[in-house]
Amino acid sequence: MIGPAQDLAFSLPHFGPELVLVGFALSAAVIGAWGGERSFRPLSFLGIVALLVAGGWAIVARPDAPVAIFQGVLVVDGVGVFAKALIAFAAAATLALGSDYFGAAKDRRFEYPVLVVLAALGMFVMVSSQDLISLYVGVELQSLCAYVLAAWRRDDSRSSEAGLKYFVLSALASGLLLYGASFVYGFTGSVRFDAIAEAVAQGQGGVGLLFGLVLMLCALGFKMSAAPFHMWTPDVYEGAPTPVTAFFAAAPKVAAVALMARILYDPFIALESQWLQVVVALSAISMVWGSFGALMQTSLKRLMAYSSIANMGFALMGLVAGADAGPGAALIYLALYLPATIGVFALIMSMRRAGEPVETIADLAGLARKRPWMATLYTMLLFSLAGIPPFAGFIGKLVVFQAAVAADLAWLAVVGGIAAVVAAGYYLRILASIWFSPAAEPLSPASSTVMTMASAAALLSFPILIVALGAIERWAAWAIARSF
Amino acid sequence: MDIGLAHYLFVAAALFTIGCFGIFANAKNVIIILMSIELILLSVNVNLVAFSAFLQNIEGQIFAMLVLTVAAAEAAVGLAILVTYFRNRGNIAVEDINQMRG
Amino acid sequence: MLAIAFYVLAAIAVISAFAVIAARNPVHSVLFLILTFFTAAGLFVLLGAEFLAMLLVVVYVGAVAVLFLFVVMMLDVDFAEMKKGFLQYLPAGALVALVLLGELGLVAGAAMSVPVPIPLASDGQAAVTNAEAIGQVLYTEYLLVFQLAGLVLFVAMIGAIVLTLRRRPGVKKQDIAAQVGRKRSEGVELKDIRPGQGLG
Amino acid sequence: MAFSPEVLIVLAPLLAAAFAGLLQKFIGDKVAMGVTTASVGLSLALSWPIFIGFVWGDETARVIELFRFIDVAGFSSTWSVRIDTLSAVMLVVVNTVSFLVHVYSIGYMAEDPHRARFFSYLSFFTFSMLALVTANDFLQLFFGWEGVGVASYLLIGFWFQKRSANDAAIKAFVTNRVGDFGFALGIMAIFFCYGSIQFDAVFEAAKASPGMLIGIDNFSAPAVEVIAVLLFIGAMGKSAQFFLHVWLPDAMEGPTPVSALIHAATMVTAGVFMVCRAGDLYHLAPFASAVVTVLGAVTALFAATVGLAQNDIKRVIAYSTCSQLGYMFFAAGVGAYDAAMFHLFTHAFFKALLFLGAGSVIHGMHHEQDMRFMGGVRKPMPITWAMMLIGTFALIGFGIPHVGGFAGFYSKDAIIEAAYASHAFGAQFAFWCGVGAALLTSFYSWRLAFMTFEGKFRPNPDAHHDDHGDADAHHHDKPADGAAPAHESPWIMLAPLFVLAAGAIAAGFIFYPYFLGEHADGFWRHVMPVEHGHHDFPEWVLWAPLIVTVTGFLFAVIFYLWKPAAPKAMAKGPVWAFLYNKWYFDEIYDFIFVKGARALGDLFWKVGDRKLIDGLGPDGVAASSRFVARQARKLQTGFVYHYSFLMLIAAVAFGAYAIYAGIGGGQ
Amino acid sequence: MIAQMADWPLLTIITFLPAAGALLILLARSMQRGEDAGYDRGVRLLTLLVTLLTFAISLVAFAAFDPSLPGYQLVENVPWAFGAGYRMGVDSLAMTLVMLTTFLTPICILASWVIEKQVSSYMVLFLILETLMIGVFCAQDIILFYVFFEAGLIPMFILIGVWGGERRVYAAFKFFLYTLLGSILMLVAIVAMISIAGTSGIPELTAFAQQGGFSENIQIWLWLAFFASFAVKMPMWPVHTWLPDAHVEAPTAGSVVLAAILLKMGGYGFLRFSLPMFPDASAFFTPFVFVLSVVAIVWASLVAFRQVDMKKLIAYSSVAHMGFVTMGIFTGTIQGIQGAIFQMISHGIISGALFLCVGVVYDRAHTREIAFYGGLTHRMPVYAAIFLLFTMGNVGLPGTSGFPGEILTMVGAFQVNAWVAAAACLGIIFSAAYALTLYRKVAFGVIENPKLNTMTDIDAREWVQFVPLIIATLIFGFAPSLLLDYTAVSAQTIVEQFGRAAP
Repeated sequence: MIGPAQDLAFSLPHFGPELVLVGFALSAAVIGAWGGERSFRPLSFLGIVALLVAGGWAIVARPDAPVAIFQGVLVVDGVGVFAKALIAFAAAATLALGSDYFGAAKDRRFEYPVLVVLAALGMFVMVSSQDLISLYVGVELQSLCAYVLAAWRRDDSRSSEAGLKYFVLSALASGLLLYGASFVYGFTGSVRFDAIAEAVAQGQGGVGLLFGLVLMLCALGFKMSAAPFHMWTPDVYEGAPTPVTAFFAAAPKVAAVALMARILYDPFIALESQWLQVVVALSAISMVWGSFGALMQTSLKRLMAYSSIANMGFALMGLVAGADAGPGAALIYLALYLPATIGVFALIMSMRRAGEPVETIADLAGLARKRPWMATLYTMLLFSLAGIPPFAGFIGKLVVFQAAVAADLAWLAVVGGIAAVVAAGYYLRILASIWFSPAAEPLSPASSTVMTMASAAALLSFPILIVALGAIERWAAWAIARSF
Repeated sequence: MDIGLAHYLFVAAALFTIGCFGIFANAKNVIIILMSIELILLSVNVNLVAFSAFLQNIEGQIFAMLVLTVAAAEAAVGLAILVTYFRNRGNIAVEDINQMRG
Repeated sequence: MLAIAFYVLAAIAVISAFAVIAARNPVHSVLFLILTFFTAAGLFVLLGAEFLAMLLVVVYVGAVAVLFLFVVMMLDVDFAEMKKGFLQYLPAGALVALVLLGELGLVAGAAMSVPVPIPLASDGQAAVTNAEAIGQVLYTEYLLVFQLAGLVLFVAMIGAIVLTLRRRPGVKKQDIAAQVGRKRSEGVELKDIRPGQGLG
Repeated sequence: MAFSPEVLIVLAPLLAAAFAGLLQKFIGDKVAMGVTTASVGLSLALSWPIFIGFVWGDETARVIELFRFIDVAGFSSTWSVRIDTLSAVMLVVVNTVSFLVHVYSIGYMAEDPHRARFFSYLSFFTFSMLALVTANDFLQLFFGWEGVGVASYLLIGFWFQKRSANDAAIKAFVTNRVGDFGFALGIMAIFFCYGSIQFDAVFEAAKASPGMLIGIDNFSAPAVEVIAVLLFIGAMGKSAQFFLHVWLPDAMEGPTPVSALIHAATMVTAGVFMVCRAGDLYHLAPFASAVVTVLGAVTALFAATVGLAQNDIKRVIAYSTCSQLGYMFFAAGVGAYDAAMFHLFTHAFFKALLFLGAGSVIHGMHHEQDMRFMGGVRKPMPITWAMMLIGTFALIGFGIPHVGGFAGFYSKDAIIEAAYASHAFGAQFAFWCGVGAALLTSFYSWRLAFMTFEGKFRPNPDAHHDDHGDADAHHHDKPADGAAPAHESPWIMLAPLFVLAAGAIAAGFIFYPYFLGEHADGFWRHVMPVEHGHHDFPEWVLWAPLIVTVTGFLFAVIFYLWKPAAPKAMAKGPVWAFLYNKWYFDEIYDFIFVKGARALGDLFWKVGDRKLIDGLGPDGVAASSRFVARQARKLQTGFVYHYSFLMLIAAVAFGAYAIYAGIGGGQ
Repeated sequence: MIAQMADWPLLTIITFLPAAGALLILLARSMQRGEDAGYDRGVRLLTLLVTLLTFAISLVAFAAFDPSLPGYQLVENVPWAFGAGYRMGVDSLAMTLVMLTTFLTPICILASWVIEKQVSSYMVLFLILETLMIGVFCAQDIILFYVFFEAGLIPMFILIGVWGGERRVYAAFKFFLYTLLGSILMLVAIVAMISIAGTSGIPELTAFAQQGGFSENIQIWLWLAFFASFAVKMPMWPVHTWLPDAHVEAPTAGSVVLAAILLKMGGYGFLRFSLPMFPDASAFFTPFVFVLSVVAIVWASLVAFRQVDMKKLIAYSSVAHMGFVTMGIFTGTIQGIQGAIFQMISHGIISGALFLCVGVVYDRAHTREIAFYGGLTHRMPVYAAIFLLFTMGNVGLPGTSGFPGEILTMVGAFQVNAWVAAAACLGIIFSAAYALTLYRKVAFGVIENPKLNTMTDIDAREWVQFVPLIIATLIFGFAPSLLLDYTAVSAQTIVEQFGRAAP
């Protein structure tokens, strides 16, 4: 083993993206303390830059083979790079939305970019952790930021309630994670993934190990809001400020899915036949529950919450296909899901009538006539979420179906298909309101930020760019090939 | 009868169960829930330390230390959220935290 | 002897833990929580983890529990009665709790077969103290995690501040910098008063 | 595509119909009438030489093929004009009657605002009929078959503002479709059995393997019998045979020239033509032939009984048509295809004559069709009366054995004799039916003549003016001597009557030798499987028709000239009501089929589609989805403890699975 | 010129030209400020031009296509992602349906001239719909096929929902979700097929299946999944109930497209996938399909008989006619399949024309209730004549294009099971009953409703939209061989593919 100093020198360059984020967070805290509200927008902008730099750095500096850093506590590999890029992208979008939203709401607290960036850092650590301890710290770093963000509007009782609920339930989930991790540690004798993998491969651990793993999976299920650990999702999505909701709907899910993929296919690959059932169950329950739960919603944010639950079910379906295809399918699904969901939240965020934010489906009535372009964006994004071709979401569905079929779980794909039909039902309800209903009181015009982002998201979910999907596919394949 | 690893694990299990029970069978106020969470984390620590000791592996204790740290941070944030909530609603009765549902 | 100590500590820990959630007065709950921590620290000592035991007492009893107590006092919560719907829900909850306990117990029982020698650290003549051992690993292998834990606390700090600190518009505060930096133009206004019209 | 005069025969009416129909707005009625009439005249002029060539000359059977209609792996049909004796006979019948009806209609429809449309339809009908008779395969036959059906539909419903006309048109079409159901299946069976639908190929194949069986599941039957019966179902529909006759009387809602052309002389005989055309098949199918015989005989008698009781002048003639078609069928059924064709030939003349005469009466009587409100028409309309008289004589087949008579005499007696002579199943039954029907025919024919032309005029108590009767144009003061307030028809209407009357008188004895007599073999050129041997019949068989005819005449005289009160008394009896209501066929059919279809449609729609399929299917699923969704929402109570409880339950459940799998249960 | 054009990627051009037009309109709209009637007229004209141009280019493709050769022609192949390729190509079956689509779309645009509300959105959606419809028939990659197949739901959903009648929302949802449910099962099957065969090219899959690549057990499942999709799309009994609702509520052109082209995707699917790829399963399920087809014919005809809404009546008659198609397809005989193809084309023309006929009076009186009308011949003689022609076509009268399809499918069915043919043959009775009753109630009789006195006969635009359909109906009625010969090789190929694997 190399000494701490050499290790540090070796590791830090590979830790560049994270360092960028840390650097931003610390300096922003200082600047913000000095500048107060005035620094909100500049810091938001800087945060976006930092996140994009971090994401870009991760991609540019991607290694050809997994590189263990910090004494093997973290690893830099394909899945990690892929996930980091997505997380950075999502977080940057959140910052852009937040800058717009809180700027308009005269709630310009500079801590917002700091917390978002630190949450992203936590996720970066999550997705590259090779050790139960770093995993836990990463999870908690992003969770703590998330609690605060959920309760961000401290004068709004709904926001506080969202924060409280999220906190309590997430803490319970953390408890499960830790309890499970302690069993894993106890029954394999190490917190290191490589050591765990060795022990698992030798058949150590038995019931305790599996039990620990399942508890950890439950906790990760909670983080990605997979049913039946999803109950917090609708309430928190509804209560949290919309940009934060967009953040919740995007980045932590990538992190949780990537982390789950890593855990399952790296240390616990030998237990595949056992944990597969759990993942399948999570997937099936999520798809069905998410679809039915959303059907009768009137609030767009709650509806999107259920939609994200169902979509996580699909992502989990991707995970079942074995190490060659599974993580790739799930990641591709998320990569395609991410822009659409952020785009929709951007549009939801922009919904104001006479200055007051509104968020029910009925508020969209007649949008097609008043704001045809916005209606078109909604249409494209929602159909993408529903997985209707030619939009990108369809490719996601296709990929995870392929994964399920490859794993001889065609019935799961059928369940997913039926859930997708139900899900289409509620997406159509939104679209029906937009297109078919007579015009309600017109909404205030959306800001250019929102429109730009939603348009970009729609373009990303649009068929012409699907040609670029070849790139995504190759990239995902690359990511898998250079992991584990 | 010697005190073995399992004994400690049983204690941890009891604490964990009580913590969980405290969360979902609590009708009074949210502070109790926060305390239940602390109990759960404590049970985890007992587990980790016990394993660490019996495995002769210091990693468990490091893990437990970090859990302690994070638990403190969680407590701080949790109480901060609770305070905000109390300011908005004037009480912290668990039954009243259902403004959003459905 | 150790066994007796273990059983006593364990019993107190579990009972007081139950009291935490059963007590009607939240202040009592906090006190029971402190008791639980103390006994747990005792268990740690039995396991040879003196440093953690101390940490538990210092951090939890010294900081967290006091924080709890402080919040309980500050929020001045009334002692809510159990509601009716709750009682009929309790058996199901208890059942699930029991099943959970059973499962955990089963798994803990599985630990009996763990093929690891079971020396207690306090029995052995360890070359280094517990705190040293932790330090050696913590500052080398887990340096990064240690730093990240710092960030976690940083987040907690920011979070607590951002959620609770606010400037109320009605409260007057002394701002020394503003007092010192006061300029003449802000304090004195010259008015040209015409005869017979007054200052109106 | 080979073009020749024969092709022009068929196409000329089509072109004229299209011209008149499409451009009626621009060319005006006169041009439309002229063009269509001229086109049919052209066809007529081209078809007579062919017929004469077959009768006296040395015309040969031939087929002119135009272009492919359908050709799918043996199921091939080519648009063609097949010229042989059979089609030549039909060509002259169709073209002659059609031309005369065109001419007649110029007068009859003179006041109709939609004359151009009418003539277009007439020409279109002519085209379809010509396509039918010149078909060289079953599919073109079917084309013509359906084409005449639709033309008939259009013409029956020509006065489209009349609800009854529309209903009658639909009834005609749908009833015909019932027959087509059989016909179409017959075509399918033919192709299935013989691999072709070309006439010659099919007949060759049928002759080559007469014992072929057609098997459906566990049931098998001689193929040719099945085919023949199916084809006959088609013929039943088109030729208004028993069970499927109900549309023909109602079809009298159409303008009278239409009745003459379509529902007397040509279209309704298509069934007979088809059976004769497929004579090679029926020849091999004794069972099917027996079916034809019996049904034909029953129709002959049945229609005659109903004809006794009708008051509408056209309906009487319609039932007589039905009855005469019965004769033709049982002739074909007993194998006397030549007799059937001959009767078809003669019948065309005298039945068209009768109809056009009746039309003349109706025209003269300002669209009064009910014979109870006629009487005494002879005086104002002497020419019409004379023509009708000729028609009546021809219809009842008046003639003296070994001497001669009207056209009907030759053909009808030949049929009755053929039935008597045949040893086929049902032939004797047919013979007696034929004789009985002859009696009734005579009676109702004279009844018609007497009620219309003789006696005193009986005005309609609640006289209404038909929409097309222009009340102001003709004001006749009621003549004092009891004659009807009618006027003779214009010459353009009478001229066709003369031609037809000539046919009704002379067609029989001129063409008897060729159709049935000594020149028959040369004439038919073996287009149908008939042996023209000479039979010796007992004298009574030869005389029986004459005797019953005279008897019928006497009865008619007694009832309608001497004792007019007697029929009125009889009209109150149940037998009369039974006959008057046409054996209650319409009521029964209405109850079973029309109401049944409605009820079934409602059942399928309101119960099947709405309640069952939609209720259990999309709507039900949607409703239950919404229900499930609402329940799911109720689970989302908003309470933290519920959420955490559920999380723990799930964790416990997964944990239980882990323990189960961990101890080896999952392996 | 044409010879040169044959080398172009014609199918891609035909497919995406309408979409390009849509893009153009969208761009123009983003320049547009405020309401302007001239702008709407420009959009209409542009759309018409684009669709006409598409038709013209499809004629070039038609000329470049040699129907006497088996296999696919005008093939284009570009690699894509996820194992799928962008592959286009047509055989004569697909070419025919492409022609039908490009032929009917300009007529639909003409029929949409009366649309006043959100014109540019309407035209954009219609153009996109055309792209997707053509794409379905051209796609040579099964995933690409699916993309086009399902994407067509989107514009149709909005077209029904925005420009439809009173219950349009219900109808749009029913249409979308019903067909989606069917097709999503097909998607699972497609994925399974690709995973078994290792290719997503339709010709390769067919070849793989022909070599016995799919075991009979698997075929059964795959067949059922495909059936779920195509049966709903056709629609077959008992999954037909979305059709009357969708038809009734859709705007005129929407109904036309729905009846004329979208329904054909089901039949196309059966011919392209079910028969060649799962021959054993198809043979196994033939009796099942026969029963459903016959029930559809009888049931839908009787239900049509009782309808009070013109469009609903025609919709039910479509169900009955599609029953002939499914019956013909699954006979596996050359007559049956040729008849089915012919019936699809003919039904496209005739039912499309009938919906246009309904549209004509709907535009004037704004109701589709049969009882409202009566005696239209007095006011609208030309209209009545045209309506009559298409009614007769609907009845399956020889001489119109409605006849050859019906008779051929029945001839085909007779060879397999005479009872099926006999039962289907009942349809020719019922169709006469309901179609003529409708016609009588609408066109005949006297005008009793005073509101009808102001009805005017069809105008020049309506003339233009009917004339091509009249010509097509009559040409295919008198010379069906033109079409039958064209599709003969394709049909023969399918028969062989079906027959080779069948015992």
